[in-house]
Amino acid sequence: MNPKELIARRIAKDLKDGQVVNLGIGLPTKVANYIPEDVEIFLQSENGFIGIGPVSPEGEFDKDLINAGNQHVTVKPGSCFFDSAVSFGIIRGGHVDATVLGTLEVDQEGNVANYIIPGKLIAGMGGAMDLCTGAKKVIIATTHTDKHGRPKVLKKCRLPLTARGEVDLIVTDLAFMERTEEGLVLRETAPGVTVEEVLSKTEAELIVPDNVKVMDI
Amino acid sequence: MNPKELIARRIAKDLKDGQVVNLGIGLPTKVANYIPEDVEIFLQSENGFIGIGPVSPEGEFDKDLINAGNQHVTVKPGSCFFDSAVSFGIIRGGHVDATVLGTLEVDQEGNVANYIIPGKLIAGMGGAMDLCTGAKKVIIATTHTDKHGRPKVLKKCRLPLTARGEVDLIVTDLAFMERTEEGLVLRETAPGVTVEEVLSKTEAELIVPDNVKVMDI
Amino acid sequence: MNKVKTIDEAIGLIKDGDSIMIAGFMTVGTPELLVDAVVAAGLKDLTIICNDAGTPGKGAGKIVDAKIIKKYITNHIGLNPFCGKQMSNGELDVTLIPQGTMAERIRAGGAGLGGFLTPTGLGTVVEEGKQIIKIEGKDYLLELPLKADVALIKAYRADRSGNLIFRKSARNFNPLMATACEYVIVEAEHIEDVGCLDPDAVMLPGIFIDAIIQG
Amino acid sequence: MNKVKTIDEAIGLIKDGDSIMIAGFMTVGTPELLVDAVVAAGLKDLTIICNDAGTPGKGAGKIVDAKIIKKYITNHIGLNPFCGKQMSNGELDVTLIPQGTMAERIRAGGAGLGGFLTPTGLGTVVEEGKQIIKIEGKDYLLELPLKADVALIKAYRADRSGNLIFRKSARNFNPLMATACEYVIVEAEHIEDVGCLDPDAVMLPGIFIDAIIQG
Repeated sequence: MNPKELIARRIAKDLKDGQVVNLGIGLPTKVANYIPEDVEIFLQSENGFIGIGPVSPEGEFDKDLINAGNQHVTVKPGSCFFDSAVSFGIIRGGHVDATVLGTLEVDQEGNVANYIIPGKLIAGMGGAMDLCTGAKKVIIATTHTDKHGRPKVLKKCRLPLTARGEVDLIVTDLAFMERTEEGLVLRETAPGVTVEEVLSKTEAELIVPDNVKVMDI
Repeated sequence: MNPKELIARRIAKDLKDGQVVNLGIGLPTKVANYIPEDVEIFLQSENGFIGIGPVSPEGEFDKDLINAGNQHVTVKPGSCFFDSAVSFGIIRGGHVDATVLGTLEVDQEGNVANYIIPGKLIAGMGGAMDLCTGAKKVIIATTHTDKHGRPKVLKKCRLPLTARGEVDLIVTDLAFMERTEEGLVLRETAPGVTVEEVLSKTEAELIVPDNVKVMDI
Repeated sequence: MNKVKTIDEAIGLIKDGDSIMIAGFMTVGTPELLVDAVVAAGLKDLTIICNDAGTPGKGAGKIVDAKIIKKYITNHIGLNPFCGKQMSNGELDVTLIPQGTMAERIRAGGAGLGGFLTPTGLGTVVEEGKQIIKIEGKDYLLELPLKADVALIKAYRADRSGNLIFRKSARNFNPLMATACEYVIVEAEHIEDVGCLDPDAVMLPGIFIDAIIQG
Repeated sequence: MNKVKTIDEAIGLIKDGDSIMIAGFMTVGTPELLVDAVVAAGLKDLTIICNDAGTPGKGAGKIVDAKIIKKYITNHIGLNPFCGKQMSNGELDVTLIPQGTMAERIRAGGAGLGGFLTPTGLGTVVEEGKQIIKIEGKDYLLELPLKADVALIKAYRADRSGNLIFRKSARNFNPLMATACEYVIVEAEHIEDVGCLDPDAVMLPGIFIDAIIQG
């Protein structure tokens, strides 16, 4: 299985019926494709609506309807639109059950850095700071290492932070990790991946309990 | 002329085309009856709309439409409804050009007290504190003396304040007074009323310029 | 996601001692059936947050009449003499706050803000015990968010997932209170299938609603 | 009260050095004709406040291309590489603030609040130079209101007095920015007579609008 599909599938399994979820740009957006049929998720788009549906068919887009990643999308029945202040009232007010975000770096203290590489990449934080602070659960979706094979799950983020201590879950192509009071715990490995491989590709100190499971996807 | 009609007429003359105005309960509400035909005023109701029209005809009221004084009213073409937070955003944000309020006491420092007589009358401030603070111009509409003949325009309010130093104009059945940096100035007397009579019925120190006019109503 | 419930199911989750926001302005936009049910349920020691005290026998006034309130947070009780009387003789603990501050505090509660700075109430009893913060030479009161356990709200149209449309001046505190409470019940005049409401016309997203009862 | 103007009349009141809020999210809900007119008018030294930097040749991106900006306040410039380049080589002073904080600061500016407390940005560069206030054991940043001289907004339907209805995700910052600026111009796709809009459906009261141009 494609690593990104694996990550998206594992995260989709973690979402529960009736939840309000905000999916970040890129990989996180793919989570929507794997939500089980019997689970109803309300996808929130921080530019101002709830009820994101599939991407618009080629050539049939509505000029007034994009998601926060600038894709022309459709809406599901029961959707509703609102302004940016209401949208972030929903986010900051704790009415979003989970947010799924990609990242440049994430660390064992729950810090996340995903909006700027000084002098190199300047995107801006968009709504990510509000989402990390406000959502009840912050799920990081990322490949376990960067394109040079360097760990992305660190002891301490080196880039400017998007949020401090807000991450709850980190889901990569190798592992499913949960942040607890004791530290970052390795809960599951991807099929065919050993605990040793995960440890060797992780900078963060991982707590490895006796019962590390294999991802069921 | 009825004293209340006189007050309402004089205040109506002071409103300008295109202004957004909030009229308090009772006497201030009557101002709407005397707005000149060629002047368009947008009446704001703090319970959530702009465009108050005449009181509903007997027996034809809409259960979902009252003004802030609990009267069933109609709306004019071009009206719009909003929630209480938006309504007070309009008020606090300085988007109301003038508010007209009745009062128990008002003083030469621009203080106003109109919501409570401890141990006796407990109404509550409703939206009056926000209106006094937020409206660009605060106009007090009141009889010059209370029912016992005691002055209502004081040196210093004795009752708990609704707002401190916010009053711009005081219009009574005897006088039109303007608050300036120098103090409270007597600008006009009602027809047939002398400056001396105003002074004798006023506790506040009034500045009396040479050119006190007679109200033109 | 069908949130339509019977009134007993919906009210059954409210407990003695709960704080309850009741929407409406002088009873317009107040869910009368829900208020009746709270009184009939024999609940007590409630903290009530409402624009006003309704009128005797109507709106929040029915809860005042029932004497089941421990604390009342409101801005105007002038239309309900019983409320003023209970307040004067010490039966009822009433806290008066300015209407705009009340609306904004409830909004802040729902929007995850820790507070806000307002000029309203400066120089009055409202400022007592509050922090004054100067911004660019101007004083403001620091007001804190207001939240509650339960919101009782009223809508004109609802879909079964809780998307709401309010009507005319019955909107008032309804959409605000729904965002600031743990458990939100709406009494809707019309309940429709999901997909019947124009998404641009919805005034409160259904995610805020826990139970819908037929008004 | 008829506020319909020609685009030249409407834009003619903007001056060099003005601060301008431009509504829209990645150009959806941005008034393209008004942006074109600002560029054509040869205005300079502008402070621009916009969710993003548009895309090259579209939305606020056209103003970035024209290099007439002194200061840019935004939250995301990822879709406009020219903006990042001007920022990196020191041509353009860009201030990045979180999107939710930006929306709330603009709302605060329009609603007469002196500021608000938000947890967003704690522990990041966003907190630099800001006061941290603890409320019930939790830290918050004190954020200040954001206002501007001019707002350029876009509506789907307008009546001649300026009551507005927005469409789908083109609403975004439009109603907020209109409340926080001295002079507000709306580019409306449809201009209708007063009385044509359902008063319950109006999303922004006309009192905030100074000029309407045909979009």
